Amino acid sequence: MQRIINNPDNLVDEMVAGFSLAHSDLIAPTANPRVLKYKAAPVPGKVGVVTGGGSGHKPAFIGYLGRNMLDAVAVGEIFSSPTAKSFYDAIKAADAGRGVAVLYGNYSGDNMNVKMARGEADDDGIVVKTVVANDDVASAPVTERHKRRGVAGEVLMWKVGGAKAALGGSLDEVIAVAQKAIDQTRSVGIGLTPCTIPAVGKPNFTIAPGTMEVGIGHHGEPGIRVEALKSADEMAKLCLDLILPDLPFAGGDEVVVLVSGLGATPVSELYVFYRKVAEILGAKNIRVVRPYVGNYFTSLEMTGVTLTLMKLDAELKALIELPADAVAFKQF
Amino acid sequence: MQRIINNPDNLVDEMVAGFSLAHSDLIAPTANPRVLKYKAAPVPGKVGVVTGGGSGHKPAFIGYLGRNMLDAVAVGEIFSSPTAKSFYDAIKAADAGRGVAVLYGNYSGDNMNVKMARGEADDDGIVVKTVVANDDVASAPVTERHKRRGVAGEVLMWKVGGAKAALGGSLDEVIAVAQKAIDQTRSVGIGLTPCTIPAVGKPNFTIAPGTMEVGIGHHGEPGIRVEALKSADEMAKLCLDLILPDLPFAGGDEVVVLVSGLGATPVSELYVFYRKVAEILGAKNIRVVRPYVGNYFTSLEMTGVTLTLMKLDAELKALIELPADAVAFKQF
Amino acid sequence: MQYFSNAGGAVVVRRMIETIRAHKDYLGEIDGRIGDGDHGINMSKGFTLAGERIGPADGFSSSIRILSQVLLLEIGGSMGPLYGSFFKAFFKLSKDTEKITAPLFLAMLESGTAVVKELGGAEVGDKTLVDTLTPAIAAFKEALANDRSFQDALVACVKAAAAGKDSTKEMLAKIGRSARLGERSRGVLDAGAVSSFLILDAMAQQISEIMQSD
Amino acid sequence: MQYFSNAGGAVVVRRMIETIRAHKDYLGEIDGRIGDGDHGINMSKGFTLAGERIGPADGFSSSIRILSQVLLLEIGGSMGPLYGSFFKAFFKLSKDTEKITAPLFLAMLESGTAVVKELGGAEVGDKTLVDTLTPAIAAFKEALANDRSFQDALVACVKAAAAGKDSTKEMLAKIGRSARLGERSRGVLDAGAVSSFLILDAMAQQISEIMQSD
Ligand SMILES: Nc1ncnc2c1ncn2[C@@H]1O[C@H](COP(=O)(O)OP(=O)(O)O)[C@@H](O)[C@H]1O
Ligand SMILES: Nc1ncnc2c1ncn2[C@@H]1O[C@H](COP(=O)(O)OP(=O)(O)O)[C@@H](O)[C@H]1O
Ligand SMILES: [Mg+2]
Ligand SMILES: [Mg+2]
Ligand SMILES: [Mg+2]
Ligand SMILES: [Mg+2]
Repeated sequence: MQRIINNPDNLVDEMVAGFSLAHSDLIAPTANPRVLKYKAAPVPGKVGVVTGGGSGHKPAFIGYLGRNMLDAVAVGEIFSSPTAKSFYDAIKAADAGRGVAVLYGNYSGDNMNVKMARGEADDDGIVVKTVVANDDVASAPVTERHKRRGVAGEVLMWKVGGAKAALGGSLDEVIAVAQKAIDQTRSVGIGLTPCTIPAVGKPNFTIAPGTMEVGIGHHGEPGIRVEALKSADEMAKLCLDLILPDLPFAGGDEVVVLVSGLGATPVSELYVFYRKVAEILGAKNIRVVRPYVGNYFTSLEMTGVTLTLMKLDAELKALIELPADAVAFKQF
Repeated sequence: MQRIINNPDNLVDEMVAGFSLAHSDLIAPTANPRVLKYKAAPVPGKVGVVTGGGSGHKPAFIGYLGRNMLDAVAVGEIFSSPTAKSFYDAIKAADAGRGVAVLYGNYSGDNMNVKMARGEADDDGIVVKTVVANDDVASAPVTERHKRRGVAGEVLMWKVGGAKAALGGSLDEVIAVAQKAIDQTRSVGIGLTPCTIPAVGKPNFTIAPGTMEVGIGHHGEPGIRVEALKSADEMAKLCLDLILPDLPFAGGDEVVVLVSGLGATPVSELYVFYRKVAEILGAKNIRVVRPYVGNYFTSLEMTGVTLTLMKLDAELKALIELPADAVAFKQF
Repeated sequence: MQYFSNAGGAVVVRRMIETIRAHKDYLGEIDGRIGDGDHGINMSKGFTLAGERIGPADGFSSSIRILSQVLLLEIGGSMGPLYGSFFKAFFKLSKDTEKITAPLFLAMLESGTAVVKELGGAEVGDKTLVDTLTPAIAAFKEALANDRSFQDALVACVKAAAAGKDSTKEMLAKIGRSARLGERSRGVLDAGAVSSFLILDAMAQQISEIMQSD
Repeated sequence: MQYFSNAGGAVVVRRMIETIRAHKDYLGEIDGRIGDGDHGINMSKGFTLAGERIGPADGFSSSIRILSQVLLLEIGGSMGPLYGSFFKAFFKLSKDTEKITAPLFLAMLESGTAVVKELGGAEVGDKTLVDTLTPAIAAFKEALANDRSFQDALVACVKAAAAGKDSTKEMLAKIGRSARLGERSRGVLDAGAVSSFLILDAMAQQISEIMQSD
C-alpha cells in the first residue's frame, strides 16, 4: 500500500485537521472533531444546509462547505456513515432558527444515522427536513428509484439547495428545489481499477486488467456488468445510453454535465471523455449550459469516471448559475 | 493499461478539445491546435504572460490560463516539450504590444524550443523575455541551481508574474518579480508508484512496493535516493529537511505553502501531509500566509506528493493575494 | 430457575468484545466480497473502545450500555445505529433487575431485534443480521414454551442463529451496499449475519459459564 | 570521384525513416531506463509524418527539408529542435547541388552537429547524441584527409559512430532529463546517442547502395 498516511485509524482525524488548517479562511472546526462548518455558519436568517457521509470521496463532502453551499458537514470513517451524533451536531451547527435541510446520499448507514439525528434535533425543536439523493441509474431499475444510491449528482443537489437557502428560501422551498434537482439528475460510473481502504490494507474487490465495471459504486460496490475495456468514446456513449433514456433527456433540453474522476484517473482523460459527451449531446440537440469536469466526487484511488446530467428548468438554471465559494467549488 | 483514452496518439488533441469545450467561458482556442489562450488575450495594454510544457501534468499548464494569470499556453505531447512553433504562436497570441514574458520550466526541450520561438518572435519585433523555473532542490546541488528542474513552484511563479502583468507592470518588472518568485521558491517531491505514458503502454520506471523515491521528477526521472516507505509525518519532515536549509527559510519568515499530489494520491492524504508541514513550520515560527493543497501539478497517475515553499516579501505577498480566475486557480 | 447475575454479567459483554476483535479480519473479508470490506474494522473499533471503558464496577447492564453508546455516538456506519440500538434495548430492559432470567433475555432479544428491523427496514430474507436474529429468537422462544431451561434455550438459539446465518449464503441481498448485486450477491455469507451470530454465540457461551439457579 | 545524386537521394531519407520506425520500441526502452521513455515515440512520430509527405518528385534535399520541418514545427521535445536543426543544415548546404560528394557530406555533418551543440549546449562526454556525432565526423574527416573514398569514409564514420554511441554507456549524464542521476545514469546507453547512430548507419548504407562515380 503506497500511501501517505500515518496510523490508518487516525487518517480521518488528521485529514480533517489538515483541511481545517489549510482552509481557515472558509472553514471552522466545531466542538465535535467530526463536524466541520462554513466559517459564517449558522448564517443569520438562512435555512441551514447540511450533509455528511463517509470519508474517502474528497473533495466531497467537506470541500463543498462555504458561501452559498453547505453550512455544516458530518464526517464519517473511510466509506462509513458518520455517527448519528455527528449528523446531529452538524444540524445544530447549521441551524439559524429557520430549520435545516439535510441533503445526503441514499446509503443505509446514512439513512439510519440521519433518522436518529433528526429525532434528537426534533427534541431540541429544530425543524429538520431531508432529501435523499438517488441519482445512480445503475443501482436499481427506474421503477425502484428509492433504492438507488446517491453519487456525484449530490454535488448539484448541494449547489441548488445551497443557492436557494442563500437567496432566502424557506426550509420547504429549499427541500422542494433540492428534491427537484435530484429528481432531474442521473449519474452512472465506470470503474477501471479498485481502491484500498487503508485500514483494510488491500483492495476488497478486483477489476481484471482489460475489463471495466459499468455502474460501479463509490465504495467499490460491484457494477451492473463487467465488460472488456472500451475506448473513451465508447465509454462516453455507453454512459449516455444508460442515462439519457432513464429520465428521459430529450432534444431541446438544457443540462448541466458533471464529469468526475474517481480519484486516480488523470484529469486529461476526463477531458477526452467530456469531448465525446459534448459531441453526442450536441448531435441530439441537448444543450450543455454548464459543464463541470474534474475530481468532484472520488473513491480514494480508484480509476474511472462518473457522468452526471441534470435537466434544467428556469429555477434550477438560476440556482446553478449563482456564485458560490467553497474549497472545491468556486464559481463567480 | 486501465485508461480512458482513444488512440493514444490523439490523446493530447482530444484533451485540448475537451478542455476548450468545457471552459469556453474562460478559454479560447487559437489557429494552432496546440496553443490555447485566455479568452480576453491579448489583453490591451498588458504584458503577455506565456508558458508551455509537455502534457500529463493537468491542471498544468492550461489550467492556469485566465484572468490575472496566463495569457497563452503552448501544449506539448505527453511529457514532451511543445514545438518551437507552438511557443511562437503562444507568444503571438499573448502579445498586446508591451512584450511577452515566457515563464517556463527548466527542461532541455523547453529551453531549446523557447529559444527558437524567441528567435522567430524577435524577427516580428515582439520583445520576449524569459524566466526559467528551477525550484526542485533534489535535481542539483544549490551551487548548480541553473541545472535544477522546474516543478510545482512554477504555479506560484505564474501567479506572481500574472498578477504583476495584470497590475500594469512593464515587461522588465514582470520578469524581475517572476525571477524573484522562483528564486525564493523551493520544492521537492516523493514518488510512491510510477506512471505510464499511454503511447508507451507500460511504466518506464518502477518503484518497489514498500519503498519511496525521494526527489522524483515530474516525468518519473529517478530521485536522489530510494528509501523504505515512511509515514506521512516522516515524509513531511523529510521534505522540509531538504527544502528549509536550501534557501534557507528561517523563523520569522512568511511563506506560501503548496502541497500538490502527483495524480493518483487521494487528496485526503495531502491534507494529512499538510497537517504535519504546518505543525513543523509553526514550531519553527515560519508563518504560512497562504496554503494551497490539491492536485496543482501532477504526473499522470503517479502516486506521491510535492511540497513547495515560497518565501514572501511585501511585493510577492501582495501579488499572491491578488484575485485570479483560472480553471484550476480561482481566488477571490 | 436459571439466571445470571447482572452485577457479575460484565463478562458477557467482554466475551462479545473478544470475539468481535478476534474475527476482525474475517468479518472484513466477508464484507469485502459483496460490500466495502469495512465491517471488521467498524465492529472491532467500537467493541474495542467499549472494552476500554468498561470498568470493574460495571455489571451486565451498565457494560452493555457503554457498548451501545459507543456504537451509537462514535461508530456510525450501518452498524453503529443498528447494534447500538440493539444493545440499548438490552440495557433498558435489564437495568433495574439483578437476576437475568430466560424470559427477560428473550424480551431483550425481541425488543432489540424489533428496533433493528424498524430502523433498518430489513425483513427475513433480505440478507442481513435479521436473518440470524429472527430464527434465533424463535428457537429460544420455542424452547421456553416447551419448558426447557435457560441453558437449553441458549443452545437452541445459537444453533438456529448458525442456521440463519448460513441461510444468507444463498440469498439475494435486498438491503445495504450489496443490495443491487442481484445474482452476484449469492454464494457469499452476509457480514452482519455473521457478526450477529458471533455475538449471540459469545453471549450464550459466557452466560452458560456464569449460569446460576435458585 | 564518388557521389550520390541529389535527385535520386530521397531513398537516403526514406532509409532513415524506416530505421527509426523499426527501432521505435527499442529507443523508448533505452530512454525509459534513465529518461522518460518517449524517445521512440517522439522520433517515430516525426519520421513517419515526414515519410508520408515525401513525394515521388522529391530528392535528397527536399526530402530532408520535409523531415527537418516536421521535426521543428510539429514534434517538439528535445529531438524536434535538435534533429530538426541538424537536418536543416543538410538541406541548406545541399539544396543547390546535384552531386553530393564526400566533402559536401562532411560539411553537412559538421554544420549540423555545430548547430546541435550550439542549441543544446552539449559537449562530448555529456552523454548525448553529440557523443555519437563528434567521433563519427572526425573519422569521416580523417578518412578524407587520407584520400580514402566516400564509401570508405562512410564505413569509418559508422564504425566511429558505433564506438561513440557505446562510449555513452559508461558516462555520467550531464544534460537532459537524466542529467542529475549521477551514478545511476551509468551502465545505460543514451537514447539520443543510439538514435543518431541508427541515422548515420542508415544514411551510410543507403548512400553506399546508390553511390556513383565520375
Ligand atoms: N438497513 C439495514 N438493515 C439491517 N442490516 C443492515 C442494513 N444495512 C446494512 N445492514 C447490515 O450491515 C452489514 C454491513 O455493515 P458494515 O460493513 O459495517 O457497514 P457499511 O455497509 O456501511 O459498510 C451488512 O452485512 C448487513 O447485514
Ligand atoms: N541539451 C541537449 N543537447 C543534446 N542532446 C540532448 C539535449 N537534451 C537532450 N538531449 C538528447 O535527447 C535525448 C532524449 O530525447 P527525448 O527522449 O526524445 O526527449 P525528452 O528528453 O524531452 O524526453 C537524450 O538521450 C539526449 O541524447
Ligand atoms: Mg462502509
Ligand atoms: Mg519527453
Ligand atoms: Mg461495509
Ligand atoms: Mg525522453
